[in-house]
Amino acid sequence: MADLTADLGFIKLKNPVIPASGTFGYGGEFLQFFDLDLLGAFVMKGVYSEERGGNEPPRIWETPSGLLNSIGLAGPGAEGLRGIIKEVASKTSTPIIVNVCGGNDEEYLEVARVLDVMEEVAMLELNISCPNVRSGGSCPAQSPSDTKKVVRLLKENTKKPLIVKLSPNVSDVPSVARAAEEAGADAISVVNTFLGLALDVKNRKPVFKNFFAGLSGPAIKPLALKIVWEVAEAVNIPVIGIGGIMTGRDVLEFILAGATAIQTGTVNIIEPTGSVRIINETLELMDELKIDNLEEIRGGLNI
Amino acid sequence: MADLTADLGFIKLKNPVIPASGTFGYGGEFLQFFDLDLLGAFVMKGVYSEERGGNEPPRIWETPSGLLNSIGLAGPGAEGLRGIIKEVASKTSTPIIVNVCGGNDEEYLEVARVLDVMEEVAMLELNISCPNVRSGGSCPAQSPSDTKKVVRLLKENTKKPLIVKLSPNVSDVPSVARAAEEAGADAISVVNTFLGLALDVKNRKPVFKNFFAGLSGPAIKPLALKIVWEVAEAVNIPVIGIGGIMTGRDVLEFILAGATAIQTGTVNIIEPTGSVRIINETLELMDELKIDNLEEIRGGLNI
Amino acid sequence: MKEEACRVITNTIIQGRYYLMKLESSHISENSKPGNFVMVAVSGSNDPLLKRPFGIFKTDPPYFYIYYEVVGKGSELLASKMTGDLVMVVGPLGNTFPEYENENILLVGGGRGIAPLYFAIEQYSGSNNLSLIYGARSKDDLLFTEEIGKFALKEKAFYTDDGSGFTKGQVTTDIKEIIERNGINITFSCGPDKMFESLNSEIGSLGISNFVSMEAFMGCGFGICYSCVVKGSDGKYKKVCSDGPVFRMEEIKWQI
Amino acid sequence: MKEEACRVITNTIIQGRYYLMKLESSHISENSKPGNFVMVAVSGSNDPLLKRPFGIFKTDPPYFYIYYEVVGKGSELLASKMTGDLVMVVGPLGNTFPEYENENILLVGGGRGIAPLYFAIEQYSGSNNLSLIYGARSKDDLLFTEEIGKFALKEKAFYTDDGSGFTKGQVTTDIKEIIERNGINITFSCGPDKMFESLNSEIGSLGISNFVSMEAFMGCGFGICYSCVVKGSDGKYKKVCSDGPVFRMEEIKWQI
Ligand SMILES: Cc1cc2nc3c(=O)[nH]c(=O)nc-3n(C[C@H](O)[C@H](O)[C@H](O)COP(=O)(O)OP(=O)(O)OC[C@H]3O[C@@H](n4cnc5c(N)ncnc54)[C@H](O)[C@@H]3O)c2cc1C
Ligand SMILES: Cc1cc2nc3c(=O)[nH]c(=O)nc-3n(C[C@H](O)[C@H](O)[C@H](O)COP(=O)(O)OP(=O)(O)OC[C@H]3O[C@@H](n4cnc5c(N)ncnc54)[C@H](O)[C@@H]3O)c2cc1C
Ligand SMILES: Cc1cc2nc3c(=O)[nH]c(=O)nc-3n(C[C@H](O)[C@H](O)[C@H](O)COP(=O)(O)O)c2cc1C
Ligand SMILES: Cc1cc2nc3c(=O)[nH]c(=O)nc-3n(C[C@H](O)[C@H](O)[C@H](O)COP(=O)(O)O)c2cc1C
Ligand code: FES
Ligand code: FES
Repeated sequence: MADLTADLGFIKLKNPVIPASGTFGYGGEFLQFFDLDLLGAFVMKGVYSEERGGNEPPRIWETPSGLLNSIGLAGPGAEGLRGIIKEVASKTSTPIIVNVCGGNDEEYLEVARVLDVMEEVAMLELNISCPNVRSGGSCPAQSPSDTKKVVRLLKENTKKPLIVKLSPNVSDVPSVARAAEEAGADAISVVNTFLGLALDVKNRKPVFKNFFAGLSGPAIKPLALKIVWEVAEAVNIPVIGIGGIMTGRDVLEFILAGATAIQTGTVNIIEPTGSVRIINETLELMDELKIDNLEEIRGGLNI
Repeated sequence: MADLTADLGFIKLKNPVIPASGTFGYGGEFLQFFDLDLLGAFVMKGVYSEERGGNEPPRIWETPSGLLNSIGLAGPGAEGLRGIIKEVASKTSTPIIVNVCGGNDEEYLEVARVLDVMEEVAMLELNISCPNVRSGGSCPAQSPSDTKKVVRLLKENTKKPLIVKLSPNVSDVPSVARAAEEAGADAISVVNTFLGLALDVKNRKPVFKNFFAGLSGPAIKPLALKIVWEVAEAVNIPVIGIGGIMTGRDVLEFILAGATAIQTGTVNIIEPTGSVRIINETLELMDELKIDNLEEIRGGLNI
Repeated sequence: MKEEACRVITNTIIQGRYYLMKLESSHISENSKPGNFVMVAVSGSNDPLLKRPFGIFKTDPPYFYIYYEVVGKGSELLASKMTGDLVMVVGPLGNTFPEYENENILLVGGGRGIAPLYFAIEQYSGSNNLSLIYGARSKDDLLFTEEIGKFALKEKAFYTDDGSGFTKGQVTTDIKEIIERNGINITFSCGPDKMFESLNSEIGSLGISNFVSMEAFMGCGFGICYSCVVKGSDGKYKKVCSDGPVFRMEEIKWQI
Repeated sequence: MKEEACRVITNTIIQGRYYLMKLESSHISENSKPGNFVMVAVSGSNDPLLKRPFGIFKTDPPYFYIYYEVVGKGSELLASKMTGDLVMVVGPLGNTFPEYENENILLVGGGRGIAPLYFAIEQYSGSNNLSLIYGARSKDDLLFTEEIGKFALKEKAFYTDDGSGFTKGQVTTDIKEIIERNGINITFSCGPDKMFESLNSEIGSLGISNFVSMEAFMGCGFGICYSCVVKGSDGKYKKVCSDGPVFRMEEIKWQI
């Protein structure tokens, strides 16, 4: 039977499947469906410093094979998250990743500091991609230099491994990835959602109060796979591939594109046991294709 | 009954539905399905100066609600196209748009000149977005200044109205659109396909010989609608919206986003009478929503 | 709460656009109470992507029923399922109407909102004195009146907006009299938001306990996507799927 | 050539993964000849997006049949269609095997490639002397042998790769003898590309007329997307859907 281990260098995961931020709640909600120990790791819903209510509904919209969301990062704030983390950590030994959000560099740091000191937290994921901002708004992942600044700030002030999560909505994702790497990021996760628009013809209005929203799900897979390949070519740190992953075959495609591990997003929302199915399918497909371990195919395209 | 007229300024179309380049052959192939006079206009498959065989197969790949293509602009060359145009023009009075391709500015001009002198051609569409180039390759739509140069060259040397078709695979589509406008473009059509990747896990190879391919179809609609809105905000010339349009409701969404007319792409491939269905649905939906004409809602978002 | 492939036993038109689907699941049929709902996969493909929420209409272990109106592409696909087909279902989800004994409870149903109320009648009519107000657009949208007739209800009143078949009016038309006449101290209601708003202005301040079972756009149905929120009277958002779908009327911030 | 919603009359398993679907369409059933194919919508949604190509197996106006193997998600969805369902179909598409009279024609079918050849037997066995070679992986993949038995064929030879049920071997095993024995001057074949390649090396230079009916990934099926190309012996790409699917063997550039 194939070896599913995914070695990020700073941590070895039992398998490469990591439910993504915002699509897995705080983990505990899934205990009723399966044992969290089955997962490679999981990422908690993004957290800001203070408690937030999130955006006015509607917050999601269905598109062909895709999902637009504008949740607005509702959540309990960094301090509030501590108790939630302790609770779920008592029920699983799977590494917990927290998704660190911020309105500015100081807030990123504040959130990171609060969570960095918790032994229950295995890694921080810095969410510098803010898909739910109205055009004109800006966020660090928009520019390599801003990215470098915030990543460096966090690396200087925190001890946990730092994953930097990138947005696909920028001119040149590889250059932002390289900036993160230079500033000391331990891994890159990519992609966050693609900016899209939904309109309500009847009321001649945008569907979302925030106007744009973030597109996820199988619709974006070919676009995400391209970006993951580009980023993996551009950096030497591990890349965690994200975007429309629905099957074990998708997992292996992302690994083949150069990812060391992957995150499952929308699939968790529409199929609560989806990530476990995907782990099983990955294993079966590896056995079928006689792939002994992920490193054997990672980035191994015959071009 | 609602008025479907779409007024591009330099030409008035009987309705806003224009089958897009590469998805409608040379028009004549559809005569067996319906009367071409039903359409607002139609765009011929892209043409280079010389005859081209196109890319090695496979040339298409199905993705969730999307289609990746890497056809490679197979075609008869500009001279060869003349006869084809005459033939189909003899069977319809619907305006014919030719999609002008080129490897460099000179070739664009060469192709445009050959077709500009034909009375059967109503408009030229300059295809400066080249989705089927391996990463690293470049094309004019990548930069505002290159765009300005080639558009100006064509405007100075041709007489037909010039539509400039933009790629979504650039940092900042609105600034490219503005460059085209400044150089004299009569209209903007947007979007061409999004760059994506498909991998064959079994053979550890890219599916396409050209590596990347262009994603089209309903999967991209929310992304295309966003870009069309941004471009329509940025320029004063008419915008022709393209991307995943499958229904009359989609048409009105693009008009609401600011488009004056729209192009139907992938739908023509999978449903030969799709464009006619879409025209009918648009009319029905306008009647249902009591929209008298397209200008009434164009760009008319209550934000 | 489980995710499982359930076999379609029957899927039949009740009337017009209204269907009743009988599905097999020991887990769901044995663990559901009035108010609970399920998320149903309407296709095996990626389009439509989301499961759709439907209230549990009744149970008969190992079977349970959903009653649905065909309103869009998801419910249309559901209507095309045949006996023997397997559909993925997550459930039972959400909270339930509270359980009482020997109380005078009024059920208020608007349109297809009858689903969880029918289940409540079936489950609670033995142990409580139930009354029912049920309204819909027209007589073609007011279903199960015959089945409801088989249960012992203290009073039942049917209304249609257009007066077809039944008394012309809304569920609020005679509600105060009905509450008084039957000594009602508790209401369970389910219907469109507009109905809740009228109910709130009519009976919200009578000092009785009002429970509403709400609908919202849903992604997951089990509390993790934060998409199904409604504004609470405390100004905070509540998740309809996991904080609800049943709320005390005063917990919600109504428009009117 | 038309695009229309066709009613499914029956859709039955022939054996294992092989299905026969009977559809209603006056236009297609009256205008199809052996070699023609149809593009069939396997779902009403955007996923899967593309129609799938299937050869016409036989016609019986106003009905026509397709015979298909379940190999992926599209054909699986097709297998789930029921009597009475409507499926969108474009057809008839492509060119056909040439029509001859009083010739000695050999039909060579590999696997599910029997579809257009069965149609050819039915249509041409009265007017020509037909022989048949038909091979498949195992006896479970070699279908319609009984139906084929009802037609007057000069010679028929069945092969399976694993020797189950029939002679162990490939369609090329005895082909030269069969050609000689029956005075064959024309062949019609349909099967996987590998079979064509073996055929080409075995009989490509015998000086007889060989026609092959090919498969390719298809987008549109009617010549406008340029996706279904195969390399011709002149170095130019040919569209399988509209230049074919039937080609003279020497028009195509074979690998071996
Ligand atoms: C807790 C709960 C219980 C429900 N119980 C029933 C029931 O018993 N019987 C019944 O007929 N209907 C019920 N509904 C409504 C039902 O879920 C919608 O009618 C159905 O989802 C519409 O899907 P569609 O694809 O046919 O329509 P479309 O309009 O095509 O759906 C498009 C999108 O809107 C969402 N959507 C549309 N209307 C609603 C709605 N009213 N509520 C939530 N999401 C919606 C869909 O999920 C989908 O994402 C319930 C809804 C909720 C939240
Ligand atoms: C002219 C022609 C006639 C055919 N006649 C028959 C027939 O009579 N009976 C039969 O069983 N099959 C026939 N086929 C093959 C049939 O079209 C494929 O088996 C079917 O499309 C597979 O679809 P799927 O979704 O089940 O498989 P998937 O593998 O899931 O399909 C994925 C994609 O690949 C394409 N694809 C996969 N295999 C093929 C193939 N061999 N040829 C073309 N496209 C393919 C599909 O269109 C789709 O886009 C024919 C093909 C062609 C081109
Ligand atoms: C409802 C929803 C909420 C999300 N919230 C977050 C978040 O809080 N932080 C974050 O970094 N990404 C968030 N994302 C993005 C996902 O983590 C993931 O990057 C994206 O959905 C792409 O993956 P997918 O196509 O598999 O869904 C969210 C996505 C969805 C659909
Ligand atoms: C098979 C195929 C071929 C195409 N060829 C061309 C082309 O020659 N020139 C061009 O400008 N665009 C070409 N396009 C892009 C379309 O014209 C259109 O911009 C794109 O498909 C997006 O629209 P859609 O989502 O409706 O398909 C092609 C698209 C497809 C799918
Ligand atoms: S539907 Fe996901 S939280 Fe309620
Ligand atoms: S399938 Fe489109 S050209 Fe042949």
